[in-house]
Formats: sequence, structure tokens, C-alpha cells
Amino acid sequence: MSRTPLDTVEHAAATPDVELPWAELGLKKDEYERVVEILGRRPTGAELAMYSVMWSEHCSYKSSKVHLRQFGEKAPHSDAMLVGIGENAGVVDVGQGYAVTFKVESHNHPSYVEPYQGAATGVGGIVRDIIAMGARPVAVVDPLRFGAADHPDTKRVLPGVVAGIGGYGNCLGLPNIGGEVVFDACYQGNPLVNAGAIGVMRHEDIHLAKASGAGNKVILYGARTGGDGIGGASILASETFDDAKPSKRPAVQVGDPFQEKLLIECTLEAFQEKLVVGIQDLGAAGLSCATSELASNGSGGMRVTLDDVPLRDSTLSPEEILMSESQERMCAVVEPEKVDRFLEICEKWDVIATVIGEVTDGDRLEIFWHGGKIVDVDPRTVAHDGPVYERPYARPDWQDALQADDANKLPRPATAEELREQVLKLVASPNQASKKWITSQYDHFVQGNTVLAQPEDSGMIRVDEETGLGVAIATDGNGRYAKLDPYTGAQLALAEAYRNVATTGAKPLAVSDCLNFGSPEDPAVMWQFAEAVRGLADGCLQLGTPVTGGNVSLYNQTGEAAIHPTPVVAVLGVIDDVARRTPVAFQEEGQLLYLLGDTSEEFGGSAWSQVIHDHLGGLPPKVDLERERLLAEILIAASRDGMIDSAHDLSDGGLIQAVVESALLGEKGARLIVPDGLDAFTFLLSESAGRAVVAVPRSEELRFTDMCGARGLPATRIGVVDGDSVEIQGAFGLSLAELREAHENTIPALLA
Amino acid sequence: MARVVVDVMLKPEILDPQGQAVQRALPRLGFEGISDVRQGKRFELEVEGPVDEAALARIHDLAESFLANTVIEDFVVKVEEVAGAAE
Amino acid sequence: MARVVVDVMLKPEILDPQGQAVQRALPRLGFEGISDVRQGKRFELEVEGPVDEAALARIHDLAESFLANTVIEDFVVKVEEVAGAAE
Amino acid sequence: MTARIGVVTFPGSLDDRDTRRAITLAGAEPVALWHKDKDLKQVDAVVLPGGFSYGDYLRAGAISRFSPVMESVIEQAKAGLPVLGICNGFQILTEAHLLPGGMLGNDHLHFICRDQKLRVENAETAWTGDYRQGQEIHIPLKNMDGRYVADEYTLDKLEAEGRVVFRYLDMNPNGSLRDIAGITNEAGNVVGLMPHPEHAVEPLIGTGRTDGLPFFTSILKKLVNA
Ligand SMILES: Nc1ncnc2c1ncn2[C@@H]1O[C@H](COP(=O)(O)OP(=O)(O)O)[C@@H](O)[C@H]1O
Ligand SMILES: [Mg+2]
Repeated sequence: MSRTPLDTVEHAAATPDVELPWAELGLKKDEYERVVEILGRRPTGAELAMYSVMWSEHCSYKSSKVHLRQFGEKAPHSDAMLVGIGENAGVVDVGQGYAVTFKVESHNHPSYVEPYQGAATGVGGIVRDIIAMGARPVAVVDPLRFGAADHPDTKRVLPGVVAGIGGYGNCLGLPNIGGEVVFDACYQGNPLVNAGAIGVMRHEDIHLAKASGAGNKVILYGARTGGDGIGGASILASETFDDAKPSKRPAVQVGDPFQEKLLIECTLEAFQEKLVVGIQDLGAAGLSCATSELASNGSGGMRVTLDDVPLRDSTLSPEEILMSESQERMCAVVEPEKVDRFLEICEKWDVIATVIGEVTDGDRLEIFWHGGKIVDVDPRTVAHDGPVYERPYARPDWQDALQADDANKLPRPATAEELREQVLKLVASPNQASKKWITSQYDHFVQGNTVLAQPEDSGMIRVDEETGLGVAIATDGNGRYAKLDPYTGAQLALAEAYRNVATTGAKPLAVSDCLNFGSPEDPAVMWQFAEAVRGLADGCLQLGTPVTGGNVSLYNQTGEAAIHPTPVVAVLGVIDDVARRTPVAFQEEGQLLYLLGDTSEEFGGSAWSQVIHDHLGGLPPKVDLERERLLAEILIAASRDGMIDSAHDLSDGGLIQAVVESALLGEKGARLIVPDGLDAFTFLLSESAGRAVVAVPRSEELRFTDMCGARGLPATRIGVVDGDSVEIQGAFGLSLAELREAHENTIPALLA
Repeated sequence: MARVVVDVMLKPEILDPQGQAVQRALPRLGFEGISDVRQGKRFELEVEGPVDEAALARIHDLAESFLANTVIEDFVVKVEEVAGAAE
Repeated sequence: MARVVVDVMLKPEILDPQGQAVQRALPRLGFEGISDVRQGKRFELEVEGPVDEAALARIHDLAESFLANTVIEDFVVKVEEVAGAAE
Repeated sequence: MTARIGVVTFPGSLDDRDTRRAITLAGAEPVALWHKDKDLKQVDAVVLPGGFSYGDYLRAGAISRFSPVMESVIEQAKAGLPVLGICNGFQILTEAHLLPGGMLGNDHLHFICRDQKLRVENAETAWTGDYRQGQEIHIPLKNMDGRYVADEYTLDKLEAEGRVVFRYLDMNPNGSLRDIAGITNEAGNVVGLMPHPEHAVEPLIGTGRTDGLPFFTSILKKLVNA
């Protein structure tokens, strides 16, 4: 194989006129010129590879950064926050010396191309973020969005995605404890595969991604590096530097969960023996990202010999090695005298580990290949000084018309019989139907600490076996609401996740998010994004739950058509004793059902408007975060003091959906009475926020209503747990058998 | 009746964790001298009627659209006379 | 260097749901005239050194003890010259 | 006096820690065993836990079966050491031919996680003494390759000798022949089953049932009374 001379730093300085394919690598002209300006010369091919991936939208957040700053600027004070935005994942104090780290990420596009592997590697990536903080991963969640349920491509994408998430997460031994499945035609060519993970550690075990201490060794461990995900770098390698080589590089990365499981165990063992100074997972932008971030967050520089990277494919060029996104790799910084022990642990777990470089006292990141220096940069310029765009944004001109198309004016059922039919149709509609066919493909029990898993309002994991300390997590997002009003829509997502956590008895502490939007180059999309971020930041400030980290996924669109703006919000909560958790299922006949909160006519973006009228218009439900906070306090107090035996938050599908779910899960029916001042339709189907239904043992009724009264939370007695049907007094009844069939057969019929 | 076999293998540049795991186990089992193992799928299709060009073309389509995931896999279609012999 | 292929198939009397799933999907995909589908595994072993009888005997042992579980599977060992040609 | 029960960790084992917790809850002493060690540390019994050892690559249990620890387990099991294989452990036991038959992918081709109803068909093995014959219990099931198969002769023999230890009730979750969920060897010291008793030992956790605890109390009693 013939090769032009190695493009070293010297060579680059001596050949200023060599043209590099910066445009093919996704850089804009002015971005390339910035690189030249920073370096004072043209970049080498390897440097160009690094800058181009690190300055990509995905890695640099160049379109979103200016807005995301609000999460920091408006962050509420929180004693719980131990590590904030900017690290691999945020860390929250949950008491008793424990800290919890959690984060949600997207793997949308890869999952459309290859559903199984795309989704699987999405789980793999988020879990490595958690390990990199020093934590043992304890659970995963998976908020998902697909095209229309009956679209043929959904039958390709959904089963693959679900099998991939399960295949990877199950094999890692991580219980899947929550998520979402939403169908909407707007996600047809752009399914959203978000994956979240939670990890637990002791405070003293928190690790950060930084390389300090000159002389410390940089160890790459895990899978060998192959040609995965380096489409761009192949251009660089084949066209400019080595025409002879076939640029046959896989666009799809294949995950190896077994390798990742070994990576988890050996990393945790190394942490336990305090062998690690700094650590970083290899995700997007692979070694480029890991080395530049480790170096720029530390005190010194770093020198790396790329020849020492173990390869799966010996034909890889140095540029490709730097950009490769091969999965299941980590990079650790280890003091020289601890290197042997570190390598020993890796060997114990059959994990390949190699010293590839060391920390220097300089402030440069230098990378060598075949004896030549091919990278010599200030790592900060790669990792942190990427371009920042103030993209233009503007409220789209169709927004007014959309909001004026009021869903409250849609024709409503005229008779009790018609209302009954609509309820049945709603309960059976793909978005409201049971997701058991999906969630039963996930292990909920592994690790033996699962207190609550789907279909509960939030997943809950026991953290300490002695004290019963636990954490809860819920993820929510409603693209329909956000489309009608992105500011309110983001707050509704936050409110729902917050409420879901509180409904199970846990106190909401912190937030992570995954912001899924269309193209930032469209001012309308950019406005949706800006509004959603502003809404979420304002909401978090008001609720006192800081954003600890998250992820942005842009360009989710096909041609001109963007997905609904879809901010997905994850709320993490803590519960002192998991024995006090509140489940969704009705527990005992005779218990009294109370509706907490206010109900008004709110049908904009509702499930009813979608299922019955295929309509999206008007305004989403109003948000009252003070009310959400009060509701949460009541739910938590009631759980702690044993005043309620079950609870379910109200969200899409309204009250009837919640009652049906509690009834089916508990195998006990309910008799409901329409409260004064409400009609049956609004009572059953409105989607007013800030509400929950609780089941109160008769012995606790007085204590419970007194508490609500004293705190000023409306609590309306709406019925009783009873029988084997759901009866709406004076209107209609539906047997549990009929409801079960409607609720549970839809998804298997579509997908099995 | 004829048997058509479709062999589906991961593309060479795609990671094959299964093959790797098998290969790594070999020395422990006392097997040396095998430098690489790849694991793929084998489909045996029993075809009614003659396996002519048209039939093979259709099976090729089937392999391409359904049996193999051509994003990550290659495939080969072969005719195998069923010689009555058990394997 | 030579390639030895080991094909492993479920014994005929054992239900093969994967093969059945493929077969059931065929009419939907517009394929007729395939009376049975079985799905098995294909291992490609790159053997260093000559593939003589001794080597083949060893690979046969390997297949019998490891690559196939003969309680439920049958296997066939074949030598395939690697003709430099990509598949 | 208590019993020491070893729990083997293979690379990719997932339920080893949970199994040790279950053993502790039952009042016995768990002993961690490592796949690369032949040494069984003189334990009184061994559990091969659930998980995806070696990623379930090749076949579930096929690679682990050749580990050093298994050499000792196979040898001592033949000499009477009580061995329980749960899920992946059951798969390893069939691969090691300590139990007859084999495990294949679920007939519906999906991973399945559910609270499974079972009937105890044999309450006389080393691991089931604390159950009643015919008792109906619920134990979580979670696997990809849970379909038990064997030839007719073997199945008939298992039935005739009372070596079917557990049978799936209400629904067959994976296509196992004759609804078999667990079996034992001729001597009754080696038991394998697909469901996970170690995930049904605490009232608050998982499904909230404790129907799996008798596995661990059974063996403890047997060993202590021995
Ligand atoms: N993809 C998924 N993975 C895991 N759990 C899921 C998934 N989709 C839905 N769930 C679970 O199903 C239950 C119902 O979901 P959903 O109706 O979205 O809840 P809610 O409306 O209360 O947020 C929740 O427990 C949720 O965590
Ligand atoms: Mg909920």
C-alpha cells in the first residue's frame, strides 16, 4: 500500500497550501479558518479530524449552547447538587452518604437506520456515562417515540428498538424501570430513542473526567478500536491521504453488551481500590473526545502514542483511530505506581487494557503516530472553544392559527352510550393502551432492588438494604402539548415527571432532559427550542429542581417536516424508606377515591382530541407549578404517614385512564360519582394538570382530608374501590374484563 | 424438491462479538491455530418446483430484503441438491 | 491459510421457531413455493497451517464438543478455499 | 451451625449478588466462587446463578461450561454435592450434561420477564424440601433462551422418575416441552430451573412475593441436618 508522507505537524507547517476536505467533514469555511487561526498553520489531517468531530453539532452543542446556559443561570439553589452540568452526568446527594447520578441521552438517528443496534448502543453509551462518574449503574429507562402505530415501518423499527434496548440492558444486568412509548405520525422517519440510566455511589467515590498529575498514565481499556462510525474520517483518509485504500467503513456500530458488563465490573473494582485519578468514557468522537476532554479539564497536557491503541482493523489510519466510535471503551488516568494493579484487574475481567500515553506538565495535547507528531493542540480549543451560534429564531406564522383551532370546541359525545364508546376507544388506543408487550421484554428484577417498575408512575430502586433508602425516576414528554406551546409544553413535561415521582412517595430532587427537535437552521424550530428551554429552566427554578445534565438531539426531520418539539424530562426523587412507596394498583375494596386538584375543560392536545377527532389545536393544559409542588407535598406526606394505599397521577387520557389502570392492575373495580359542577365528559377526559387520584382507607379519611384542607389542596371524593367493573354513576359501566381486553390487546395485535 | 441455502454473515468490517467470544474460548479448550472465527446464520429453504433462474432471483430478493440485514450483513445464495442423505 | 466452515442446524425433530417465523412471513412478502425454512448457524474458522486430515479431525472434535450441542443440534464440517474473492 | 453455599461468578453473571443476598436471608453463609478458580473453598453446596455468562454467545452456558470452576463442580456434583442452576445456571448444567436435554430460544423469539406461576412437582430434591408436593408458587421468570427440549425418551424417563421438579402453570412462557420449568438429576442433588427464586425472597422487592425463599431454606435444613 502506498502512502503519501505522514501528515505531521512539521509537514503541515511546511505545506501550508495543501487543501484539506474540511467541508466533507462537516466544517463550515469560517470554522475551518478558525482552526487555522488557532493553530497558526493549517491543521494536520489528524487535527482536522479532531476539530471536525468535536465541533460538530452533536459534540459542541453549537446551536443550543446559548439557550442551555439558562439551566445554569436560572438554577435553583439546591443542597443536593454535588456535580452539575458539564460532567458526564450530574450527581445528586440523596442522603446517608449516597450520591446518585443520572442522565438521558438520545440515539435517534442510528436507531432508524438499524433499530436493534442503534438502540442497543444507545443504552451502552448512557451506561458508560454513569460508570465514568464512579457509580454502579442500577437501572435504565427508555422514553421512545415512533411513527403511527399502524404504519408498516413502525413494525420494523419498534420491535428492533425494543429488542435492542432489552438485549443490551438485560445482558448488562440493569433493571428497566420506566420509560414511555408514544406513537405519532410526526415521528415516522425520525423515531426518538432516548435512553436514561441511574447510578449509585458513595460521596467519596465521585470521579471526574480530568487528567492531572504529570507522569500519570493514560490507559485505554475495553474493546479494540475498529472502523465504526467514521464515515467522515474515511473521506479524509482515503481521498487525501491514501487513495489506494477502500473506504469501506461501517456506518452502523454493533454493540457488545458482554464486553460492557466486563467494563462495568473492572471499572468498579478499580474505583474501589482507588486506582483512578480521572476517567472518561468513549462515546461520540471516540478518542478525540476522550483525550481532549481529559486533557482540557486537567491541570497539564497530555501525550498519546496512537500506535499503542489496540485495533480490530489494522488498516485504520490515525485519523480514523481518533474518530472511531467503537463501543465499549473507556479511558482512565492512573498514577504510575498503580498502573500494574489496574492492568491486573483488567486482566482478571479479560478486558484488554493498554497504556497509550501520559499526562505532561505542558498544556498541549500531543499525539504521535509512527514516530511523527500528528497532533499538537491546546486541548481546550478542541473540547470547549467550539463555535457558538446565535441561530435566528422566530415564532412560526402558523402558531396563531394552530392555537386558535380550539379543541374545546370539538363535538363531544351526545349520550352516555357515546361517551362509553369513546372511553373504550381511548383506553384501547395505541398511546393509552398497555405497553406490557414491550416492557415484558425488559428485565425488571435483576439486582434484586426493584421496588417499583413499569407500569408504576415512577420506577423505584432500593439503594440501601438496611435503611430502605431509595430513589425514584420518571420520564415524561408530550410533543403534542409542546407543539401547541413549546414553553408550556416543556413545563408540562417537567410537571408530569415531577408529579409521577411524588405520586409514588418520593421527593423530587433534580432533573435531566433530552431535547428532541427538528433542524436548528429553521427559525421556527429554533424558536420551539428556545421556548422549550426557557420553559424548562423557569419551571426548574420554580420547583427547586436543578437540571443536572441532559442531551440535545437536533435535525430530527424529514425534508421540511420536523417532528413535534419533544422535550423529554426525567425527574429523580428520593424516598427515605421504600417500604412507604405508593403503588398505582387499587389495594382494597371499600377504600375511598379522592381526586386531588382542579379540573377544568382542557382538551387542547389531549388524547381525546387525537383519538376521537384526529385533531391537534388550541392550547395545552395550563401549568401551575405552585400547585404541582403542593400536590407533591401532600402525596409524599400521605405516603409517609400511611394515609393512602394507592395513587395514580392524571395525565394523557385524563381521570378515566388513571382509574382504569389502577383497577386493572389491582384487579378491583371502582364506582365513580361525577362531582358537582362538572359534566361527566370533562370529569373523565379533561387533561388538566396538577391532579392525582388516591385511594384512602376509611380509617384515614378524616386525617387525609384535614391535611388537604389545611394546606389548601382541593380534594374531592369521587367514589370507592369496589366490584369488578368501573361504573360511572348515572352514566355507564365497563367490566374489568372488557376494559382489560381493550387495554391489553392493542399493542400485541399491532406488533406481535 | 431442492434445497436452497442462504448464508448470512456480518460484513467483515462489523464487530462480531459472538465469533470473538468463541475464538477467545478456543485456547482454553486446547485448540490452537485458528486465527479468526466469525459466526453467521444459515437458512435452509426447501423449494417446491424447479430452482431455475427466476426462482433464484426471487430468493436473492428475499435474502436481501428479509433474511439478511444488508446494513450490517452480507449473504450468499447457494443451491444444494438434497441427496436424501441425512447430515 | 484456509477457511473451514462448520454448519450447525437444529435436529430435524426440534421445533425451529425462527425458521417458522421466516416461513410465516413469506406469503406476506409475496413469496410462494417455499415449503420449509430452517435457521441454523454458520461458523467460519480461519485455520493457520495446512488443513489436513488431522486438522479436520480436530475441528470435528471442536464442533462436536463446543460449536454444536449434539443433544439438540447436528453439524457438518466443510473446507472452503478462500479464493481472495469477496462474497 | 450453618451451611456454606458457594455462588459462582462467571463473566457476565448478573444475579450472583442477589443469590448471595437470598442465601444470607435464609440464614446460610454465602461464599463467592470465581470461574477461573478450580477451588470450591469446601462449600457445602453450589449455586450457578442467572445472567448472560459470556453474553450467551454461541449458546447460553456453552462457554462457561468449560471454565475451571466447572471442572470441580462437575466432579463434585457427580459425587453428591448439591448444585442449583438458576436460568443461565440451568443452561450451564445442561451444557455440562449434569442435567439432560438442552435449552433453546423462547418459541416467541422475545426476551420475557414475568411473574410466573409454577407447580412444585417434586418436593424431595435437595433444593425443594421446604415446598409441599403440588404446591403452586409464583416466581419471576426472565430469559431469552428458556425453552427446554429433550427427546421423547428422555422426557418420558424424567416424568417416570419424578425428575420434573417444576412445571409452568396457566401459560407456557417459552415453549418448553411438557411445560417443564425445572428438572433434577437421578440423585436429586442437582436441580436446574429457569425462573429466579432469588428474586422472590423479600416482600418489598420485585413482585413482592417470597415464594423463592424455600429454595434456600431447604438446602440449609438439609445440610445442617445432614
Ligand atoms: N419504553 C418503556 N420502557 C419502560 N417502561 C415504559 C416504557 N413505556 C412505558 N413505560 C411504563 O409504562 C407506564 C405507563 O406509561 P405512561 O402512560 O407513559 O405513564 P405516565 O402517563 O404516567 O407517564 C409507566 O410506568 C412507564 O414507565
Ligand atoms: Mg403517570
